[in-house]
Amino acid sequence: MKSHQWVNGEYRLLELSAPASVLDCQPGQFFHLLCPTSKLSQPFFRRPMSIYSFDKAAGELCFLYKVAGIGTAALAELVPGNFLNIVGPLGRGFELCPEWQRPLLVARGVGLATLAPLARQCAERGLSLTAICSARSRELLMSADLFRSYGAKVITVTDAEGNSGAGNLAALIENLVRERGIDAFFTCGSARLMRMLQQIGARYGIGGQVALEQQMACGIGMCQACVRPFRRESGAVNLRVCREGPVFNLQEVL
Amino acid sequence: MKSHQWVNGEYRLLELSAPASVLDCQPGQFFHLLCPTSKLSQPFFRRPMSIYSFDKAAGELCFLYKVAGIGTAALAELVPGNFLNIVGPLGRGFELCPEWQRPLLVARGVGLATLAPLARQCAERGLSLTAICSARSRELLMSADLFRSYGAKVITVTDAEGNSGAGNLAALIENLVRERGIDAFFTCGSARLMRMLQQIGARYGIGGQVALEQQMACGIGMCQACVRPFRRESGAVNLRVCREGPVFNLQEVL
Amino acid sequence: MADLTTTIGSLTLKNPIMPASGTFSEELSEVFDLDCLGAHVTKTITRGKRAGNPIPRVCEVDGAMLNSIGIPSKGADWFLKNTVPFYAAYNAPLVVSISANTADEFARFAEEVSVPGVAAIEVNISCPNIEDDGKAFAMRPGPTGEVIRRMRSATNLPLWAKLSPNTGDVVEVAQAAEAAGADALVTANTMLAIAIDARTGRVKLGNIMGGFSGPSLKPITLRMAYQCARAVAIPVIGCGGIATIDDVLEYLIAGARAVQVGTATFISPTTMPRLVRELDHALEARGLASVDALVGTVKHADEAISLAEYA
Amino acid sequence: MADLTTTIGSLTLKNPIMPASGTFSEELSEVFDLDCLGAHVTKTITRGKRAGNPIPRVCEVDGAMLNSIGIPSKGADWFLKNTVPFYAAYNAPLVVSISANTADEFARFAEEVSVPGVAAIEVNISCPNIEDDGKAFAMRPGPTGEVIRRMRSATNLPLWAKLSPNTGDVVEVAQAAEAAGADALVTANTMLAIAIDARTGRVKLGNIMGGFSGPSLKPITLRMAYQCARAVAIPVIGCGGIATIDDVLEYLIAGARAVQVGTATFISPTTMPRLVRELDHALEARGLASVDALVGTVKHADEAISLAEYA
Ligand SMILES: Cc1cc2nc3c(=O)[nH]c(=O)nc-3n(C[C@H](O)[C@H](O)[C@H](O)COP(=O)(O)OP(=O)(O)OC[C@H]3O[C@@H](n4cnc5c(N)ncnc54)[C@H](O)[C@@H]3O)c2cc1C
Ligand SMILES: Cc1cc2nc3c(=O)[nH]c(=O)nc-3n(C[C@H](O)[C@H](O)[C@H](O)COP(=O)(O)OP(=O)(O)OC[C@H]3O[C@@H](n4cnc5c(N)ncnc54)[C@H](O)[C@@H]3O)c2cc1C
Ligand SMILES: Cc1cc2nc3c(=O)[nH]c(=O)nc-3n(C[C@H](O)[C@H](O)[C@H](O)COP(=O)(O)O)c2cc1C
Ligand SMILES: Cc1cc2nc3c(=O)[nH]c(=O)nc-3n(C[C@H](O)[C@H](O)[C@H](O)COP(=O)(O)O)c2cc1C
Ligand code: FES
Ligand code: FES
Repeated sequence: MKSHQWVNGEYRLLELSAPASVLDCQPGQFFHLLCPTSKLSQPFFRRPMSIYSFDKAAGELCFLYKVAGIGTAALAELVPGNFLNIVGPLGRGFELCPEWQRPLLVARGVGLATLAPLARQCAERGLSLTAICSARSRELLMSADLFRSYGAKVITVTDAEGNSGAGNLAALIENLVRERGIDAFFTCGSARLMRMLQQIGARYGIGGQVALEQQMACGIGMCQACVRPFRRESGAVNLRVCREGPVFNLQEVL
Repeated sequence: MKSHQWVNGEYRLLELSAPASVLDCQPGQFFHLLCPTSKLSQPFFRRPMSIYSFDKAAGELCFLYKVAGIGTAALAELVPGNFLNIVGPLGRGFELCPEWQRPLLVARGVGLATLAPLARQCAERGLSLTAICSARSRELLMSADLFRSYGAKVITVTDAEGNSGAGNLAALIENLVRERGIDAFFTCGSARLMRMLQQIGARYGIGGQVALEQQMACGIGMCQACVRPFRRESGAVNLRVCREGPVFNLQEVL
Repeated sequence: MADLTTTIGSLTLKNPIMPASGTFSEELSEVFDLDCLGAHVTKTITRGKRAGNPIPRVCEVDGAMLNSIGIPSKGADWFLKNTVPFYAAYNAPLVVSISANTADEFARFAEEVSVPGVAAIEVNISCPNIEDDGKAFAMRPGPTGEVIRRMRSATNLPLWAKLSPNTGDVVEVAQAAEAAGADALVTANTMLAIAIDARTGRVKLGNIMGGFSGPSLKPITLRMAYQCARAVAIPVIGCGGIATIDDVLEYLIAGARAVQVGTATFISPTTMPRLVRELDHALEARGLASVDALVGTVKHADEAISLAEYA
Repeated sequence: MADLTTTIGSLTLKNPIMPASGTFSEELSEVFDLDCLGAHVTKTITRGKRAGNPIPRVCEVDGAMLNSIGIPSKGADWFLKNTVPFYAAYNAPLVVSISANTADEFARFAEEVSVPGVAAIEVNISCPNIEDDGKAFAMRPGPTGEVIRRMRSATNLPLWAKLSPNTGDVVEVAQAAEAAGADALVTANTMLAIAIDARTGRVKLGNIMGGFSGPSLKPITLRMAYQCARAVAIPVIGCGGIATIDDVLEYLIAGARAVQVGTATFISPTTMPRLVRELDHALEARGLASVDALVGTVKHADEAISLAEYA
């Protein structure tokens, strides 16, 4: 572990030195982290964490996380110099279809972490990027500046300011679709936002992807713990968030 | 924890600051220590440790121990400043009958730790003390100097020097009985030495006490885990090492 | 201060925290005032004297312990002359745990311990039934019902049947105990287990196999408490792996009206008084006025997204 | 290099380490070469398609986990067309775990999966028997014997009966499976348990109750392996809580001829290849030439000071 810092009152940034062999990552993929054990807490499972950033040349891998319970609380105890046992990269990340030129990223909470490497990839491909960052308060809007540094047009909304509600956002997004010609949606971190994008996407014929979460055990596809139902031609099917996901076709999510 | 040092290649001395409320101790009593937990080892039970020294005025309590398995290995990881959860003092310690004026202490291995506070008490009472300290090698003869500082005549024997065998020791002890008028035996740390002292004691009509060990769970007398059989007028009875002991009448041990 | 009382049949306990049989004794009175407990439960006694099992009698395993203490007992006389008078000094009701080899012996022994100062009898039916090839009574509904029925006609004291997690018929056994007149169920005793020292190849207990207890047992005995609370109308007393206030809350939520704390007292002798205090705080923090308000409030998982149906 | 081979009836395995059903799949081939294992055991399949249980399907508890995955299954056709060909690339024998609702269905399904490429059938009798009020077959000797007998006449493949820790009649069930023609026993499946979130009052699994597995289960399933190895002549395959080389050694010492690793693979996907390597070292360190030399060598505790006898 290289560094471990508070980004704000709730989120911590964990920076690891990692071997190049695990750094062929796709945005949206995740690692499975073995959290440390103490007398007071013995997290049993690994914990899945989206890749916040990775740099193969520099041998660097970062996670951005929120202390949600015993596993993440145990992670938060680690200090630079400690070792962390990780498995990954795992799962299927985002896929930027060549026809998507003006993507819109809509992220809330930890979703901001998951979408960060995608924003970077959009920037690298020279796409015209728009991002809506939603959070409870301004302080928790972590990646907005990062998104801006990738040349994104960033719109921030917060519960505190009262502009993160469904009505406001739907209007905002429909406006963006019409004015900026948005042609793909990417989202993570809120079921409500996902549903809204599904509807707007269906209405305007805009495709997209969503990164989902689900309670996991194995993280590599063996245990069938992490399934969710999806709409496919053949009817509803259960797919594994750890394997067929965590990134899925936005319109297929049931 | 105030300090934690290696005494030799096998034993460590652990010095605690302890509240006066737990420092009304008798030599031979023990504390029940809660060993720390890590990912690799989770000792479940507490571990019993004889009091090596205690000083109520100074608020100080010491243990001398050997790393025997996972619990003591976990103890050994503690560093000064850490807290240690202890229960005690527990059990019945040594009792110096007024008629015992020239006691002989025979200790081996960790038994040297258990007998140390007794030696001190003998010195405080002005008794003429003799001590035989037995160990595998000279390096492991921890308390010999301490015993000497209490004015004891100290005889050391070691396996390495080949003078710790049964034959040699029996002769030595019988000699001491005759020449120094030994009138009580105290022992700890070796079943072989205990048996020998039982025999010599029976032959010469010398009483004494032994501190025993037994696998414990509760340490305070509730679970009946730590019983051993003893000879009483009524016949054989099971007594709890943690409660009726750890110090017992030498001749009653079966 | 929330209302911590709970009723177990005709008995009202000042709080739902009590010790589990075999993990409690007079000696604990030196550590804290025993009157802070909801009840006192003795180590199981037999009518005659018994020595118990060979040592080693306990060993530790991952997050738990095994014991094969057996039932060393000083017999009925000693109990009546020493134990009952000792606990008479306390207000908390005294529950005596008893064991015997046949249903008939159970009944006669129950009669013998039905003396002033004893508030209830806990029936330890995890012991071998010599009339059923040595299978424990608690393994089957038939023998369980038989024991309780015979005891019911021999004493007026409340009877608490202590079930075993070793049976595959928990619900049937619980219902048999209820039908036979048990006033409460205790779920549960230890689970049969073994520990082997990989280095020496030796079993770690003198009696070879022993009973598994401690935090690792909780998911199993909590399940039994949940199953029983739904299957019978008499109160269920949860037992198994309780060490923290969350454990207590989980048993109450699952439907237990009281809980017994066993192994945890070995690790920390003040566990029970701590749990009594913490229970009060926990109820207040939830805005609950009483223990009753929490009992049996278990809710189903709400995430339950209905999954795709193949078949 | 010690001789790691072990024989399970007519099958010789290159080493005694194999996965437990439901904790292994083709995906693990991306982590290590599956041919380092003694055998491959599939997730239980049913003849028809099944969706499995509602989520959440897993949760963690102290030192262990619960699962209520259920048996999502893509059915027999998918198995024959996809799974069998996948494992054909490996030398390790393929063991297919199957489940059905009646003894007759078990037999017909056994016949259907008796194809080249399948080396043995593991019979998951922990599923409900619809002809016995939904009690699992593995709960009683009768239904267990019946299933195995019917399957025995339907296939020539070795049959491994996978026992359940939920029964109180382990030994009787084991003997019934042997008498009916089982070639080996697997001890054991998961133990029925529950987990409740003390904060929210919700059960943690979509299916309410689920199976307990992982290190905390070991003392129970190790005891079953010990009991069964003494009670039957057919090989016993240990399963339950194995994560370290000591765990493997303990099962072998208790009498198991091979072991299955389940939950540990979730925590560390490379557990099995590590155990194969460590087993070799452990045998050498003990001066043992083979796995066989360790199997069933359990010794009794030597401290056993005979205690005073009261009675
Ligand atoms: C693919 C994926 C990527 C993720 N990426 C991030 C990330 O980049 N940053 C971040 O802060 N969090 C991320 N999460 C969520 C993170 O894994 C959980 O917050 C974490 O596992 C909680 O562990 P805990 O021990 O702290 O909490 P627990 O005490 O285990 O539980 C706290 C709450 O979190 C829920 N939870 C536990 N495990 C999971 C899980 N695997 N998925 C969803 N909910 C869970 C519990 O049900 C409970 O409600 C991700 C989850 C998934 C599945
Ligand atoms: C009253 C009493 C006083 C003691 N005083 C001291 C002392 O002053 N210094 C010291 O170094 N040791 C002392 N011991 C022994 C010490 O308690 C054990 O060495 C320790 O518990 C081993 O723990 P472990 O986890 O390191 O070893 P484990 O891995 O638990 O076991 C290592 C070996 O020690 C044995 N053992 C474990 N617990 C006990 C126990 N309670 N009693 C006896 N043997 C046990 C095990 O059976 C095993 O053979 C005392 C024991 C008792 C009963
Ligand atoms: C050392 C020990 C002795 C026990 N003795 C008895 C007993 O005599 N009678 C009985 O019914 N249960 C006995 N039990 C079982 C406990 O009462 C309790 O049911 C079990 O330990 C589960 O609870 P726990 O996990 O809180 O310990 C004993 C348990 C232990 C650990
Ligand atoms: C997620 C999960 C799924 C399982 N699925 C099956 C199954 O389909 N069939 C079966 O016989 N056992 C199944 N089991 C039980 C395991 O095969 C094994 O018997 C049990 O987990 C104990 O071993 P362990 O402690 O090493 O995990 C499953 C276990 C887990 C944890
Ligand atoms: S977590 Fe095991 S299949 Fe996804
Ligand atoms: S350790 Fe419990 S009675 Fe001695």
